[in-house]
Amino acid sequence: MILISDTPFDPGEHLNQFSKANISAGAISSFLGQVRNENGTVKALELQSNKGVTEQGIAQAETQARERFSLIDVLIIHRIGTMEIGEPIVLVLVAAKHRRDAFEVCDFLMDYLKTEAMFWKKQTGKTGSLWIEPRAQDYQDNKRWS
Amino acid sequence: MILISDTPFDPGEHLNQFSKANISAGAISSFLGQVRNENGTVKALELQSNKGVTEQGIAQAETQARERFSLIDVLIIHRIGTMEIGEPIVLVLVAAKHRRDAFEVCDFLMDYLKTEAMFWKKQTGKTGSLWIEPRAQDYQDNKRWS
Amino acid sequence: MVKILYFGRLSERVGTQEEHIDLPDNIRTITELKAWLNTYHQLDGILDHDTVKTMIDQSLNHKNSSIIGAVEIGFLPPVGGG
Amino acid sequence: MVKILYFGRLSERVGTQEEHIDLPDNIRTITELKAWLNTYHQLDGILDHDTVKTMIDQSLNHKNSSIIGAVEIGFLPPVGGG
Repeated sequence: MILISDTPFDPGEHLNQFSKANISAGAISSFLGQVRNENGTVKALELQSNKGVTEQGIAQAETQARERFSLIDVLIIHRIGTMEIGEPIVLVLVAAKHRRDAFEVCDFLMDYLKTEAMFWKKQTGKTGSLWIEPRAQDYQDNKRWS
Repeated sequence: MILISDTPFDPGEHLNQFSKANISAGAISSFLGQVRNENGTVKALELQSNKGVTEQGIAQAETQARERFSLIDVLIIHRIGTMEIGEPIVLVLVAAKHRRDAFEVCDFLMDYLKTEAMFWKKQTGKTGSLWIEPRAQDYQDNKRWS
Repeated sequence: MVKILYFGRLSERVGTQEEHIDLPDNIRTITELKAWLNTYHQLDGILDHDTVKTMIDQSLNHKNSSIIGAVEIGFLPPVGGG
Repeated sequence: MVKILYFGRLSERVGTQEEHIDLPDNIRTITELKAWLNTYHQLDGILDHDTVKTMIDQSLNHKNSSIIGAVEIGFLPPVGGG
């Protein structure tokens, strides 16, 4: 399932619901990305998406993950709008029978979200605003799967 | 931090506390292992540990992870005693600045926990009890780090 | 009347995320539209970068497609979430 | 009087996780202790497997160490948590 939310979400609550909903899964991996406190240099993060293509693209990545790995369930939650320090940006939850698949799918989906998902990210700090695009490392990570 | 607990714990609550305690971390990876429902073949799981060497060994693995990767914080919670279907067995939480370190440390610590940590695991099902030892795949996974 | 969407730094440069424009009849392709918007908004060619993708009626589009009949056209700089 | 701990399947085979034994004076090493326990509990050599490790006073021990003065000795089959 894919949720794009313009209000804050509770990662722990989602982890508990997801694990209870998947008791045939022995392994639940997760990744939580949150707005990092960089000693005051970052004050807020703003994310844009496009209702249609953003969800469509993530759904395609989920389909690829299901074809490629043995997995039971996936939940992807991604914030849009304005976020402050400490607020969750993204949560990926993966349920699988065994841990190797759970880890790899989480990693695979995060690489997609960082480099291909249709989000635009603006960071506001002491010295103004900056649109953040993927780092070279992100593109390199994403190439591991192709 | 390492917690060996003989009573159930709440994974979501720990994830939320841990992420709030580490707002300098942009990336929180986690792994949750729970007692899997195998269509009734497994009824309960019982884990033994040894107060001294079990915690000592996990602490050494955490130290290795800190030397090897760039990480901010780790929390490892492991159940002992008798657990029923759906109950959490193990939770590993890793906070790092970037996601690659967070993923790798979670993976590294789980390989340690599966093959070297001083736990003994008995599975009780329809056809009696069985002591579970690591699978060949677990030993192979663990070799990746040496 | 066509709806034009700008994302990320393009929205900041143009000054809006969304506008509705009555295009002249001779603007029939993405390339013609980019040239027209470039003059109209004084964009210094920022829509012409290879990294800027286009979307026509919610479908991603990497070539110089026709925009005849399109209801919505979007311009997308490099993306990244997470 | 020494405390002997058995873990995992060894505890099931011996019938206890912990026992306190007054060992004869001539039992001074891990190897001698294993042999003595093998007879005492009728263990069919299960303590002799390469995969069974020993622990003396909470320290893991892979060789045939002396047990003189030891307070606690543990026998550990292959482990696995998670």
